[in-house]
Amino acid sequence: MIFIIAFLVVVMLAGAIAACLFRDLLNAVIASCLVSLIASILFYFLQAPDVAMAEASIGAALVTAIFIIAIRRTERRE
Amino acid sequence: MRNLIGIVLILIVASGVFLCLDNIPFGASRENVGDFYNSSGVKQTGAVNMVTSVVLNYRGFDTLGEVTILFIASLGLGAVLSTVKTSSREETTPSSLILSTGCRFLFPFILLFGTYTFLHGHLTPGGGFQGGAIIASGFLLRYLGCPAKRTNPSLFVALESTGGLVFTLIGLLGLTLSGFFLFNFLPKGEANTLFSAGIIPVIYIAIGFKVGAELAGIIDGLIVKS
Amino acid sequence: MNFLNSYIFYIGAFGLIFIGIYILLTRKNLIKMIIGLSIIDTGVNLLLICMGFLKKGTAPIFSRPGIKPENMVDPTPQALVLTAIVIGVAVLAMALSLAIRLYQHYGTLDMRKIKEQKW
Amino acid sequence: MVNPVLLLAVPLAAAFSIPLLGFLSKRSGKFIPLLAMAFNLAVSISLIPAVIQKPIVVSLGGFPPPFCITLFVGPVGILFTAIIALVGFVVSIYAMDYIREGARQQYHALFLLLLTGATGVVLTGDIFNLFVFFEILCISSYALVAYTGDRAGIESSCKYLIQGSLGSAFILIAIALLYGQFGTLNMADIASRIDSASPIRLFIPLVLFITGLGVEAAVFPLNAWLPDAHSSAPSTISAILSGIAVKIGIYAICRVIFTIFGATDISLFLMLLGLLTLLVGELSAFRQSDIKRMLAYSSTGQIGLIFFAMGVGTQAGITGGLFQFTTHALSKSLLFLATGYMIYRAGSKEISSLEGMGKKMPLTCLAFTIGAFSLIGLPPFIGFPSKFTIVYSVLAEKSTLYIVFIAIVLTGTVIEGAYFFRVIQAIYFKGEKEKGEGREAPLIALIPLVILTLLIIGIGIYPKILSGILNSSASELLDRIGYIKEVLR
Repeated sequence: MIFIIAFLVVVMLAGAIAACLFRDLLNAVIASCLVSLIASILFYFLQAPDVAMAEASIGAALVTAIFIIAIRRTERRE
Repeated sequence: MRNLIGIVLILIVASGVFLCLDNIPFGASRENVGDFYNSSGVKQTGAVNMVTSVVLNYRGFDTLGEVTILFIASLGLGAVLSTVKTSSREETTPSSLILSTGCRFLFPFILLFGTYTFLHGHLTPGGGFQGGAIIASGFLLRYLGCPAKRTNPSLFVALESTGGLVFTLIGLLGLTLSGFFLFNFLPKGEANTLFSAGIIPVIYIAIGFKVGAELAGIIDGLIVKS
Repeated sequence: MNFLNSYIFYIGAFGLIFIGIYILLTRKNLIKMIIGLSIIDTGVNLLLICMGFLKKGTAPIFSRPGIKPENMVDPTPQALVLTAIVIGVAVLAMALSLAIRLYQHYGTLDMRKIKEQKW
Repeated sequence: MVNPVLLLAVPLAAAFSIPLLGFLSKRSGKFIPLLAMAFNLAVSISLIPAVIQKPIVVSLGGFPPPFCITLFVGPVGILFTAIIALVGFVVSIYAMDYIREGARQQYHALFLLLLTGATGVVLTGDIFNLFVFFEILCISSYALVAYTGDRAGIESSCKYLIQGSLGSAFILIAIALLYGQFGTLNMADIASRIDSASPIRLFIPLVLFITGLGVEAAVFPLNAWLPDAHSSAPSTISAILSGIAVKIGIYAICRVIFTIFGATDISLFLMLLGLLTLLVGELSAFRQSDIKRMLAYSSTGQIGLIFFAMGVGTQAGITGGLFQFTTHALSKSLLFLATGYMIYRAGSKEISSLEGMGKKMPLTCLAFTIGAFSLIGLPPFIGFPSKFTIVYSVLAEKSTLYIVFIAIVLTGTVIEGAYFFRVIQAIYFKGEKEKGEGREAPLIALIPLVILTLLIIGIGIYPKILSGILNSSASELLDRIGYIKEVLR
C-alpha cells in the first residue's frame, strides 16, 4: 500500500516538474491536470471522498478545460 | 548573490516547516474540534455525511462566502471581457452527426447525475459544489460537441443570483425564527433518508444550481466573448 | 519504511508548493505563472487534508451501521479544502480572463516585455 | 438591539439581487450599494454605545463558540465597520454619476461585495472565515482594477492578482499549520492554547501570516503592486482601495499579532518595517509627476506611519494608530474623489496639466486642498490630532531610539508637505494666462466631497468625539485575556 502511495507521489511531483519544464503550454496544462488527478486519488486514500470528487470534477476537469480555452485564445508557445 | 540569499531563505523556511511538522505527527489522533462534529453531528444536524454537516451547518457562513467568491469571479469575468468588441465569430465547421448526436444523448444524463450528486449530498459523498461542477461539465460537452446550440447567458445570471439569494434568505429566516443566522430550523427527520437533515438539502439544491450556472457561465464567457 | 509512512504525504504537499513557487519566480509567461498558482493550490489542499488524517480511520460518513465516531477522520479540514478548491477555481477563471485581455492588448504574454509602468 | 450579522447578510443579499433587478430596470443597480451602505452605517452607529459597554459575540448556526463560526463585534470591529460604511456610502453617491461606461451593473455589484468582504474581515472571530472574507475583498479588487479594460488597468490587475494569490496561499498554509497544532480554528480558542506551544514552532506560521497579509497591506518589500493598481483603477475604486482595502490588511496583521499570537515582543520589527515603508513611500511620491501615482505612493507612506504607531504597542500608540487610520480613510478618499473630476476635466493625469484648475473648479480644488492639509497634519483638520497623538505617545516612552524614530517620521511629514504643496501651487498659482473651458464637477459629485470635508474639519476641531471609541478599541487589541474570556465564556 505505502509503495503505491509513494509511487503516486513521485509521479505527481514529476508531473509538476514537467509542467515547469515544458515549453509548450498545452503540454504543461496536461501535466498540471495529471497533478490534480493524482492529488484526487491521494485524497481518496486519505479518507476524503468528498474532496476527491471535488478535485476530480473541478480541479482536473473544469480547470483544464478553462486553461485550454484560454490557450486557444492566446498563444501556445511560451 | 541573489541565489545565495534565496537558498538561505528557503533553508530557513524549510527548517521552520520541519520543526512545525515535527509537532504534527502524520495520522496520529489529536484532540480537535472534529471529534465533537463526529460524535454529535448526526444528532445535531441530521446528516450522515459529516463533511456536509460541517460545510453547511457548523461552518455554513464560510460556504456563503465561498459561493459569493464564485459569484464575484463570474461578475468579474463579465466586467473584464465585456468591453471586447463582439467580432464576427470565427467559422466553426459543423461537427459530425455522430458527435452531435452523442452530445445530445449524453447531456441529459450528465445533468441527471449532477442533480443526483447534490440531492444526496447529506447521505453520500458529493454535494452542491461537486454536482454543480458535473452540470457545468455537461454544458462544456455541449459547447464542444454542438457549438451551434447556445444557452441564453441571462438564464445563467438569473439562476446564480437566485441561488445566492435563496441561501441568504434561508439564513435570515433562521435568524428571525430562532435568533441564530443559518439555524437549522426545519425538522431533522430520520437519519439516512432522503428527506432529512433540515435545511441542508434545500441549501445544497440552491448551491447546486448556482455553482452549475456560474461555472457554465464562466465557460460560456470565455468561449464566446473573447 | 517508517520514514515513508510518516512523511510521504508531507513531502508530496510541500514538494508541490515549492515547485509552484519556483514556477512563479522563474517563469515569465503569464499562463505558466497561473499554472504555478494552481499547483500551489493543490499542494496546500493536500497539506490541509493531511492535518485531519487518522491512521486506520474511516471516511466521515455513517454510510453503514457499525462505524464508530472515534475512528473517523476529522471532517473539518475536508470542509475547508472544499472551500479552498472553489476559491482556487474562481481565482483561476479571473486570472485567465485577464490573460486573454492582456494578450489582446499587447500580443504577448511575456511579463518581461509588458513593462509600461515604471516603479 | 439589532443582530450584528445583518451587517454582513443584508449587503450580501443586496449584491445577489443586483443582477435580478437589472432585468427589471438597467439603472437600478447604482442605488443598491447606496442603500446597503446607508443601512450598515445606521446599524453600526446605533450599536456603538452598546459595544463600548460590552463586546457582542454572535455564534452563527446556534452552536457553542469553538465549534461554530463566531462574529466578535468589539469596539475595533464596530469602528471599522462604521468607517467602511461611511466611505462606501459617500463613494457610491459619487459613483452614481462618475461611472458611465463599461459593465455598470457588474461594477456596482463588485463594489458592494468588496465593502462586504472588508466588513466581514473586521467582524469575524474565526481564522478561516477571515481568509474567506479576505479573498472576497481581494478577488473583487482584482476585478475592479481591471474594470476599465484599458492596457494599464489589465496589466496592473495581473501583477496584483499574481502577488495577491501567492499571499493567500501563504495564509492558507499558515492556517493549516495552526490547525494541525491546535485543532481549532476559532481565534480565541487558538489564542488560549498558543501559550503552551514552544515559540520556535509558531515562528513559521507567524511569518507566513505577516507575509501573506502584508501583500494586501502593502508593507515595504511587498508593495510593488500598489502604485500601479491604485493609479490605473477608476478614481472611485482608488478611493476605496486606498481608504479601505489596504487598511483591512493592516487590521488583519494587528489582529493576528496582538490577539492570536500575543507576540508583543516583535514590536521593534513592526516599527522598523513601518519606518522603512514610510520613507520609501514618501520619497517615491516626491518623484512622481502623475497625480494619482503620487497619491498612491503617499498611501504607502501613511501605511508605514500606521504600522509604526501600532508597533509602539502601548495604549496611547495604538490609539494614535487607529486615529491615523480614520484620518487616512477620510482624507485619502476625499483626495481621490476630488482628483477624479479634475483629471476628467483636464484630460490627463500629469500634475502640469492641472495648472489653473483652482479658477475653473474652485470647490473641488478647495476639497483637494483640505484633504492634502489634513494628511500633512495641519490644524484644524483631523490629521493634526491624529499625528499629534502618535508623536506624543512615542515621546512618552522616553527612549533615545524612539526620539530618532520620531525624527524620521517628522522628516517624512516634511517630504509629504513638499509634494502636496507642489500640487497646490500648480492648481492655484500657475497657468493664469490660459482661459480654458472649465466647469465645476456636477452637483451629485460635490455632495460626497462636502460630507467628507465637513467630517474632516469637524473631528479636527473636536477630536474628543472619537476618543471614547478609539480608547476602548486600543484596549481591546491589547487585552488578549479579555478577548478569550469574552468568546469562550
